[in-house]
Amino acid sequence: MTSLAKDGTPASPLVEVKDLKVHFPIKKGVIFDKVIGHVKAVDGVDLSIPRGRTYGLVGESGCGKSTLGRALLQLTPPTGGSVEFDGQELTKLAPGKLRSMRRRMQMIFQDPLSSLDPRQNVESILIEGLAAHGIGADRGERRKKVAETLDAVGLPRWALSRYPHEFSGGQRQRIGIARALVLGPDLIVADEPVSALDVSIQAQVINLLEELQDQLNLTYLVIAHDLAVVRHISDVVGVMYLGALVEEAPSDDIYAAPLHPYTRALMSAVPVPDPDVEDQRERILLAGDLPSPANPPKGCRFHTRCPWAQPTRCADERPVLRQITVEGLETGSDHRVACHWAEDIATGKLRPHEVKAELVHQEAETPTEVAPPSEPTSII
Amino acid sequence: MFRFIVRRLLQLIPTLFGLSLLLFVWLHRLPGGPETAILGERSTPELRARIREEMGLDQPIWVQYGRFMKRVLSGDLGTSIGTKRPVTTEFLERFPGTVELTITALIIAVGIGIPLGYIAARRRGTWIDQLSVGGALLGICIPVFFLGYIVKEVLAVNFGWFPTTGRQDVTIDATRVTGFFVLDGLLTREWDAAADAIMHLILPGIVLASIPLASIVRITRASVLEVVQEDYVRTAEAKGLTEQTVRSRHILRNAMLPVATTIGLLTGSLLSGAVLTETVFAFSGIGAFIVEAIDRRDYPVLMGFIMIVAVIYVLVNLLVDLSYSLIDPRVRVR
Amino acid sequence: MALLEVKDLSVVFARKGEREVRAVDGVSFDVDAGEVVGLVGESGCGKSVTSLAIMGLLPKRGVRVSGQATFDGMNLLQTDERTLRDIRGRDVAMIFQDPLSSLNPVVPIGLQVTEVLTRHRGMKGEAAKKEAAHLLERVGIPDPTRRLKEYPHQLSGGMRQRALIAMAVACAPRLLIADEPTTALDVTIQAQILELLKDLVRDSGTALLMITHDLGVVAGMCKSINVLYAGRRVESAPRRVLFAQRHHPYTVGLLGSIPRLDAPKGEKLRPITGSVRDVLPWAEGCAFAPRCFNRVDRCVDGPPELVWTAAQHGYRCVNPVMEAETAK
Amino acid sequence: MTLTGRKKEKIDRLGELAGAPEESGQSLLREAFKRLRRNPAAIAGAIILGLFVLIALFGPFLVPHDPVEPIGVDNGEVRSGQGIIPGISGEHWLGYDHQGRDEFSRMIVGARQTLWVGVVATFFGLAVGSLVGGLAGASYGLGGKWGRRLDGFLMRTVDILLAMPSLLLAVSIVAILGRSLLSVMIAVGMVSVPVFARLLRGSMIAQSSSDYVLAATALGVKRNKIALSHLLPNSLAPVLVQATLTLATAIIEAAGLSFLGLGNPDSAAPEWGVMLADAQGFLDVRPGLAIYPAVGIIITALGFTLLGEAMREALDPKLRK
Amino acid sequence: GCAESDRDDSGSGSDKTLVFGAAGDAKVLDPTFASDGETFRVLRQMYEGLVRSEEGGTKPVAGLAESWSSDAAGLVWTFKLRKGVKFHDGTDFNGEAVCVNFNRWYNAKGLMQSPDVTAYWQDIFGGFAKNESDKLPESLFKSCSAPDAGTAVITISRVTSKFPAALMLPAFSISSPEALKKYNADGLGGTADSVTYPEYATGHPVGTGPFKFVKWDTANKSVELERNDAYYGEKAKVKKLIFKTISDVNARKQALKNGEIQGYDLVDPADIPGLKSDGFNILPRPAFNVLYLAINQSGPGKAATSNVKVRQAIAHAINREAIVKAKYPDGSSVAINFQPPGLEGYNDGVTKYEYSTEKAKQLLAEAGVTNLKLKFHYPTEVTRPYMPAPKDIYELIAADLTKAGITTEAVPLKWNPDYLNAVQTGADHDLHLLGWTGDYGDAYNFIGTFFDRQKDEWGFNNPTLFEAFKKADSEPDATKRTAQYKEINKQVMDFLPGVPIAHGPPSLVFNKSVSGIKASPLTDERFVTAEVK
Ligand SMILES: Nc1ncnc2c1ncn2[C@@H]1O[C@H](COP(=O)(O)OP(=O)(O)OP(=O)(O)O)[C@@H](O)[C@H]1O
Ligand SMILES: Nc1ncnc2c1ncn2[C@@H]1O[C@H](COP(=O)(O)OP(=O)(O)OP(=O)(O)O)[C@@H](O)[C@H]1O
Ligand SMILES: [Mg+2]
Ligand SMILES: [Mg+2]
Repeated sequence: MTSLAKDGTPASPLVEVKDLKVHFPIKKGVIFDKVIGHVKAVDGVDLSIPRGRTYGLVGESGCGKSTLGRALLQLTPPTGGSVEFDGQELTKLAPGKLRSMRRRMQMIFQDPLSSLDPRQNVESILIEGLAAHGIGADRGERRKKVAETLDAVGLPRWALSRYPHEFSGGQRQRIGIARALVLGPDLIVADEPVSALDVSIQAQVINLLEELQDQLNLTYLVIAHDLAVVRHISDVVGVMYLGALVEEAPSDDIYAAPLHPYTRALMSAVPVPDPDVEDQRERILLAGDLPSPANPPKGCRFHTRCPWAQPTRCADERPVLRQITVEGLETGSDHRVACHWAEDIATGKLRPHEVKAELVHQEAETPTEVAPPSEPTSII
Repeated sequence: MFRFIVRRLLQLIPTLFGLSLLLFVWLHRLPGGPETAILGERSTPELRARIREEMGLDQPIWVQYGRFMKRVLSGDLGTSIGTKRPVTTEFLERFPGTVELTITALIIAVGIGIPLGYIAARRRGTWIDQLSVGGALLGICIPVFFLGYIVKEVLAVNFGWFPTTGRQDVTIDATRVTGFFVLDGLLTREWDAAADAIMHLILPGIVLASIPLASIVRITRASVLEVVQEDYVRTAEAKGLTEQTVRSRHILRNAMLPVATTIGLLTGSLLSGAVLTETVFAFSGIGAFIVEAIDRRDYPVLMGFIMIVAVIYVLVNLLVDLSYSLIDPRVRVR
Repeated sequence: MALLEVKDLSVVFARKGEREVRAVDGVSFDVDAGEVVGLVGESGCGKSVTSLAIMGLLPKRGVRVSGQATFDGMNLLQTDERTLRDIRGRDVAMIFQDPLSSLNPVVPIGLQVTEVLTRHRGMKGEAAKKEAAHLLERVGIPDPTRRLKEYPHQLSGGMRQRALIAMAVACAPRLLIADEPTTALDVTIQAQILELLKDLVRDSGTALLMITHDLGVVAGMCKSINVLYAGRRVESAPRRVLFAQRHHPYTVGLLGSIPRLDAPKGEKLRPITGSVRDVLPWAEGCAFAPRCFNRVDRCVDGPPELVWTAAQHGYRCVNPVMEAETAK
Repeated sequence: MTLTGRKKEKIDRLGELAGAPEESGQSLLREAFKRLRRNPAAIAGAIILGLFVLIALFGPFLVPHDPVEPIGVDNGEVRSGQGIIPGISGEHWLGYDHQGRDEFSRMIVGARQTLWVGVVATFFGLAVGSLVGGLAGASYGLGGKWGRRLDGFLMRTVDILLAMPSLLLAVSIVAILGRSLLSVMIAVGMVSVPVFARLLRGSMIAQSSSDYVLAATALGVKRNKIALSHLLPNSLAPVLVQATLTLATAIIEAAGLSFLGLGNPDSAAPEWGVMLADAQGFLDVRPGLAIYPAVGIIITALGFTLLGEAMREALDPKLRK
Repeated sequence: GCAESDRDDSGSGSDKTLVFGAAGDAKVLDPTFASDGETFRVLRQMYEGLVRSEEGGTKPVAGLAESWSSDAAGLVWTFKLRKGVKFHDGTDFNGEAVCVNFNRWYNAKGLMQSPDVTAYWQDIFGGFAKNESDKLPESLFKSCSAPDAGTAVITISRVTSKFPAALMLPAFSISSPEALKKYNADGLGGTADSVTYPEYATGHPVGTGPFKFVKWDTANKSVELERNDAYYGEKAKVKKLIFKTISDVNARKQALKNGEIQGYDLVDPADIPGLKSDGFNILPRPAFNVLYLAINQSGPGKAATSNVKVRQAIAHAINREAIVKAKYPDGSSVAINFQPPGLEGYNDGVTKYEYSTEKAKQLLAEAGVTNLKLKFHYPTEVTRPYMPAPKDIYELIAADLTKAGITTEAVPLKWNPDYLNAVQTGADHDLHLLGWTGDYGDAYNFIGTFFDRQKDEWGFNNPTLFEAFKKADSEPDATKRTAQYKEINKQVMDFLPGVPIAHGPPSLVFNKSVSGIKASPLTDERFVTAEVK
C-alpha cells in the first residue's frame, strides 16, 4: 500500500500490523483454572501507518480500540498476528530489546491525571524515561532536554517542581505529551488523548499534537470515540466494531462517502453545533448496544444491529476488508470496507429497515475480589 | 457458587497442611514439654525422661509428626494429655460455649456499632462524631479483666441483675442435647434453663463486644461516609424518597459490604480470641481451654483445636464471602 | 409566568478554614412547560450546582444559597425539606451524568423504579411492577419484565440511562432536569437517548432543562440556550439566534474549539487560550478577561452587565464580538 | 491585545493566581497535611500525642520520686498482702502502688516505655508486613504467571499466620525468643503482620492496574523500579494510616500480654500496660491503680486514633470533596 | 422413702445446696490417677483411705482403719478396719476390698505404669510388681492380705518414714472392688502419648465417703455430689455439694459476693480485709508450706554462689521481715527452716541470718566478690499458697540485693512448664523462688524432697547431707527420727543452699450462711460437716 506523505512523497509504513489478535481468556475451574472462552477484544486487525502520518481509530466503547493500541506497543501481549515497527517484528522481540525499543514508541493516555504518578513532580516524571534509557550523560543534560520539551508543549518552567494535581486538565495532558516526547519517539499512540478534556482544552491539545507532528515528523495512532475529533486530526481513519476494522479510509473520504452501515450510523449520530444541520439531517438510530466480545455474533459482527442487514451472507459469512468500486462514487484506492452489501448500499439499492434491539447481557467484567481485611485482629 | 465453595475448601487443604507442620514444629520447639507440666514441682530428671520416652517425645520431630499425621488422617485427633479425654470430645463440649458467646458479642457489637457508626458519619466532624468514635475506642482500650470486673461489680454484685460466672446456674438440672445451652433449653422446653443460659451470656457478651465494637464503628463510619457521597444516593434523594428509605435501602445496604468483611474477620478472631473473657467469667469455651493447653504443652489439644479453629475461621470467612454476593450482586465469588 | 423561574441564584461554598467558592453567581433563566432550555459551559462553570440548588440537593452544611427558584409559584429555595421531598421525583425530576454510578448497585432495577411509584403514586405490589415494566418499555428497554429483576451492572450503559430516565418520568414530572445525560455514553447511544428525551418532551409537555457542555447537543434540541462561565450567565439566546450571531467571545471561542464533522479537512481549530482556572473574580471585572482574545481595558473596570438585544439575546460583555468578527 | 499598562498587570496577576500557586510544588502529602491542619480532630489528636511525647522525653527528669524505689514497703506504710495501700496524699500525688512505689512518678516515667513499646511493635509489624505484602502485591501486579504463584504462596503463608490464634502466636514467640522487652514488642508486632501484608498487597494490586504504571512500562522503566518508585509510594497511604491506628492497639495489646504474664521482664520499670496488669489484684483495694494507667492508655490511644482517622480522611481522595 | 426419713432427723439444713468455687477443674474421678489439689478436694468428699489427717492438722489419724501397728522391723503393718462400712454401691468394705485396691495398684500394667497416670503411687511406693521400665525402682509395697473382714495386713519391702502417713493421700483411697470391675477401672485406652481414661475414672467413682457422685458437667465446669445417706458416720448436712470451677481469683470473689458460690479457696491475701468487712468468713489454714530463695551453686554465677560467704551475704541482704509484712496476710511468719514450724523436726536453733545490708556487703568483701550479677528466675501468672505474688516478692528481693551490691537479671517465666522446667533442669539459673506445700505430715516431705540427693535445682553435691537423709528415712523409731531431722535442718541452714523466706497461711472464705468447715493445712477440708443456713 502506498500513500503520499504531506509533502507529496510516498511514505513508507512505520508500523505494519497484520492479523493482530488479542484474546483475553475467560477462566473458570474448581481447582485449576480452565479457559472456557475468550474475550476477543481484538480479532484480526490489519493496518499500516505511514511514517509521519496520523492514523485515527474510532469505535464504540469496548470495541477494542485501547487493546489494539496497547497490543501494538506490546503493553498487552498479542495472542496472534504480527506487529512490525520500522521493519522490526515486535512480537518476537526479547524483553530487553523491547524495552530499549520503547524509546521509539510512546503512548499518551486518556485520563491525564490517572496516568501521572501523583507522587512524582513533573521533573521526575519527565526524567524517568530518560534515565530508563540512559539518555543524556548527566543530570544537567537531562534537565536541558526536559526544559526544551517543556517549551515545546507550552508549559511554563515553573511547572517542573509541581505535582500533577496542581495543574489543570489541559496542562496535565501536556505533561503526558511531554513525557512521551522527551524520549524523541517516532511513533506515538494516543489513546483518547482529549476525551477527558473540556472542549476548549481539547482544541488546544489537538492543535498542539498537530504542531508537534509538523515539527518533529511524528507518526500518530490516535484512538478516540469522537468521530469528529478523529477525522479532524487523522490522515486515515479506521472504524472499529467489536474487535475488527469495518472501514478504513482517508479522513475526507470517510465523511464524504461512508460505505459501511456502521460508519453511516456513527456519522449520523455525531451532533453538529449547527441548528440548521441538526434540524435537517436524518438520523440512523442504531438499536441496542454493542454485543459482548466474549460471544460475538456469527458472520458479520454488525448484523444484529444493522439496518441494512440481509437474510443471506450477513449472518454466516464474516466479511473481509476490501476495496469496492461503485459507479458515481469517488472511492480512493485506500478506502476499504468490510461489508458484503457495500455496493448495493452505496448505490441506494438496499434501503434501511427497522431493527429490533437485542438484549445485551452485561456482566461485571472482573468479579470483585473480596476486599482485604484492614482491621487489626486483637491478641486478647 | 458451588465451584467457589469447593475451590475454597480445597484451598484449605494446603493451608491446613502448612499450618499443621508449622504448628507442630513450633510447639515442639517451645521450651519445656508436657512432662514438666504433668509433674509440676515434684519433677525429677528421671521421671521427666521416662515420660518423654513413653510419649515418644524423644524421637526425631519428623517421626513424631508422621505419627501425628497418620492419626489425624485416620480421623483421630488424639486425646488431651491434661484431661485424657478425646480432643474431639473436648472440642464439642467447649466450642458451643464459645459460639454462643461470640454470637452474643457480635449481636451486641453490631447492634450498637452500626447505628453509632452511622450517626458518626452523618454528623461527621461534630462532637457526636468524636464521641461515638472515642466511646467505641474506650471499649477496646479498657483491658478485658478491668472491664469485666467493673461490669460485674455494677450490674451483678451491685444490682444483682446478672450472674457473673459460668454458662448456667449449677443448681439447675438442665438436659444437654447439643451443648448449646440456650438451644438445648429451647429444644427440651426447659424455659428456665434457656433463660438462665441467656442471662449468663449477657455480661461476658458485653465485655467481649467491646473488642470488635471499635472496629465496627470505624468501618461503618468510613463506609457510610463514602457511600453518602455516591451518585446513587443523590439519585435517591432526587426521587424524593423518604429519609428512611434512603437510609436503609440506599445508604446502609451499600455501606454494609465492608462491614460484613470486618465482621467476618472479627468472628474469626473472636472464636479463638475470647480467652480473657472466658477466663474472667469462668466461661467454659475453647479460648480458655487453649490457654490451659498452652500451659500444659498439651500438644494434641493445641494441634487439634487450632486446626479446627483454622477450619472454622476459613468457613466463617467463606460464609462472609458468600453473603457478599448476596448483599452485592456485582460480586461474583470465584 | 414560566414553569420554572430562576432569579439571581447564587451558591457559595463556605467551609470553615477554606477559601469561599462562589460556584453560582446570580444566575437567572426561565423554563416553560413543554420547552427545552439548555445550560452550557465548560467543566466547573456551575451547571451542576445550579441544578442541585434548584432540587435542594446541595449539602446542608457549608453552603449558602440565595436568590429564587420559583417552580409553579413556589420558591423551591425557601421550601422546607418535607415538602421538597414530595415535589422531588413527582413534579421535578432529575437525571444525572453517569448512569452507572447513579444507580444503586445492590438494588434491582425494578425496585428502584417501583420505589418512586410507591412513594409518589401510592402504588404497591403487582400494580407497581406492572407500571414499572410499562415505564421501562416506554423508554425503549426490551423485555422489561425480565430487566426489572436485574441489577444495574447487568445492563449496558445506554440501558442504564434509560432506566434512570424511566425513574425520572415515572410520575410524569412537569420539569425534568438532565445534567449531562449523555456525556458518559457513546455517540450512537447518545443519539438514542437524545431522541428519547425529545420524544418525551413532545409527548408529555414536560419542561426540560438540558445541562451539557456539548454545543452540538443543544443545537439539535433546545429552544433557548444559556451559556455559563465561572458561575455567571455570559450569553443567552434562542438557539438559532445564538448560533447565527454570538456576541460573547467565550461563546465564540467554544464554537471555534469544536472540530466539526462537516467542516472541510485542514481547517485549524481556534481554541480559547488558558483554562477555566484562569478566572478573574467577577467583582474585579469580566472573569473571562484573562483568556479573552477581544479584551480591552474596560473589561477589568468592574463586573460587566448583561446586555439585551431585541431578539431576547443577552450577553455579558463590554466588547462583544459582532458578526464580522465571528468569522475571523 | 488592546490592553495597556496597569490593567494588563491586573489581569495577568489575577489570571495567574489560579495557574501558578504561591509556593513551589505541593506534593499530595503536603496537601494532605494542610487538610489535616484544618481538622479539629487531627489537632486534638496531635496535641494529645505532643503532650505524650513531651512527657515521654522529659518526664523522667521531672518526677518527684524514684519510680522503682519501694518507699512504702521500706517504711511499712504499704502492706498489700493485707490490702493496705495508702492512696492520694500530699507527698504522693497518686498514692503508692502495691509495691510501695510512688504512683505518680511511675505514671510519668511509664509514658516513655509505653510509647517505645507501641512504636517498636508497630514498626516491626509494618516492616515485616510491608515486606511480605509488598513482595506479594508487586509480583501479582507486575509479575505474570510466576508472580501470581509467588503471591499465592505468600498469601497462603499469611493466611496461616492469620488462622493461628494470635494469642498462641504471641505466647510462642515470647517463649521461643525468651522473655524480653524486644520479644514482647515482636510478638505484638507479629500479630499485625497479616493486616499490613494484606493491606499493602491489596493496595498495590489496585495501583498496579492504574494508568501511570502502564505509562511507566511504556516508557521502558524496569519492573523493579516501577514497583519501588511507583507502586510502593502510592500504596503506602492506607498502610500508614493503619500504622497510626495500630500504634494505639499495640500499646493495649502489650498490656494484654503483661496481663497474661508475658510482659516486659524488667517489671519494676514502669510501663502503663504492666502497671495496669499489676493492678488487677487490687481492684477492690485501690481501683485507682488500674484507673490511672487505663486513662493514660485510653487518652493516648484516642490521640493516635483521632490522628489516624483524620489522616485517613485527609489522604483519601474519595473523601476529599 | 429413705430420703424422706432422713430429712426428719438431719434437720432443716438437709435440702440445702453448697456451691464451692474451685480454682481449677477436677481432672479425673479415680483417686488412683489423681495428683492435683483440685481433684483431691472433690475426691476427698467421696472417698476415704485407711488413714486420714486429723481435722485441721497434719497428723495421721484413723480413717477406714481404726488403728494400725507394725512389727518391730517396721515392715509388716496390720490395719484394723472400721466395721459396717458400705461403698456407695451398697457393697461391703472389708479387708478383701483393701487388698483388691492395693493389688490393683501394685499389679498395674502397661499404661497404668506411666508416671503421668499413677503419679502418687510411684512417688510413694516406687515401682510395681512387674516394672515395665528399667528406670522404675523396686516397689516399696510387697503384699497385702486380709486375714479376716476387719483386718488388712500390708507388707512393705523396707522401712520408711513415709509409711503409713502417706496413706492419707487421697490417691490411696479405697474404691469399691465391684465398681472397679464393673466400670473397667484399669482399662486405660490409647497409647502413651494419647491415654484415655476408663469409664470408672470419668463417670462412676464409688467410694465410702459422705458424698456420692451425681454428675460431672464439663461443659459448665462443675461437679455435683449428693449426700450419702448410708454413710456410717455423721451424715452430711447439705443435700448437694457442687464444685464449680472459677480459675480467676477476682471472678471467684465476685461470684461469692453475687451469691453464685458460697465459698472458695485460694483467697487473695489483699482481699481478706475487704471480704472480712463485707461479713464473709475467712478461714485461714495453718501455714503448712515454705517459700525459699534457691541459690544454685552451679549456675552462671557459680564462682560466687558456690562460696558459702556469698550465700550468707545474700541471706543477710534480704529484708524478709519487710517482705512478709508487706506481701503476706496476717498469720504469716518469716521462715528460718526449710519446713514449717509445728512439724516434727523443726529446729529453732538453726543459724538465723538477720537483715543487714552492711553485713552482706562485708561478707561479699570477705569473699572477694565484686560486681556480682546473678540471674534471677521468678514465675509469673501464678500464686501458690506459699507465694502470693511472686513478681512482687522478686522485685522486693531484687531491690534489697541491689542495695547490698548484687545486681540481678530478671528471668520471668510462666509457671508451668516454662518456669519449673527452667529452674529444675540445667544450670542456667542462679537465684529462683520456689516453695512447697506439704502432702502429709512428715518432715521428709519437705526437706527430703529438697535436699536428699543431688538436684539441678540446687546444683550442689553434699554427700554427708544426702547420707543423713537416707539414715533418717530408714529410722523406724519416730523420736530418733525427729532428732535426726532437727540436726539436718541445722546442717542445711549452715550449708545454706538457699534462703527460706516465709510460711504463708492460705485462706478459704465462706459466706456468712456457711458454717462447720474447718480449714486444713493439707487442704483436706471436710464438707460433711458444712452447714448452710
Ligand atoms: N485485561 C483484560 N482482560 C479481559 N478483558 C479485557 C481486558 N482488557 C480489555 N478487555 C475487554 O476487551 C474489550 C475491549 O476493551 P478496550 O478497552 O480495548 O475497548 P475500547 O474500545 O478501548 O473501549 P473504551 O472506549 O471504553 O476505552 C472490552 O470488552 C473489555 O472488557
Ligand atoms: N461541595 C462543593 N464544595 C465546594 N465547591 C464545590 C462543591 N461542589 C462544586 N463546587 C465547585 O463549584 C464549581 C461548579 O461546580 P459544578 O459541579 O456545578 O460544575 P459543572 O459545571 O457541573 O462542571 P462539570 O461539567 O465538570 O460537571 C466548581 O468550581 C466546583 O469546584
Ligand atoms: Mg479505551
Ligand atoms: Mg456537572
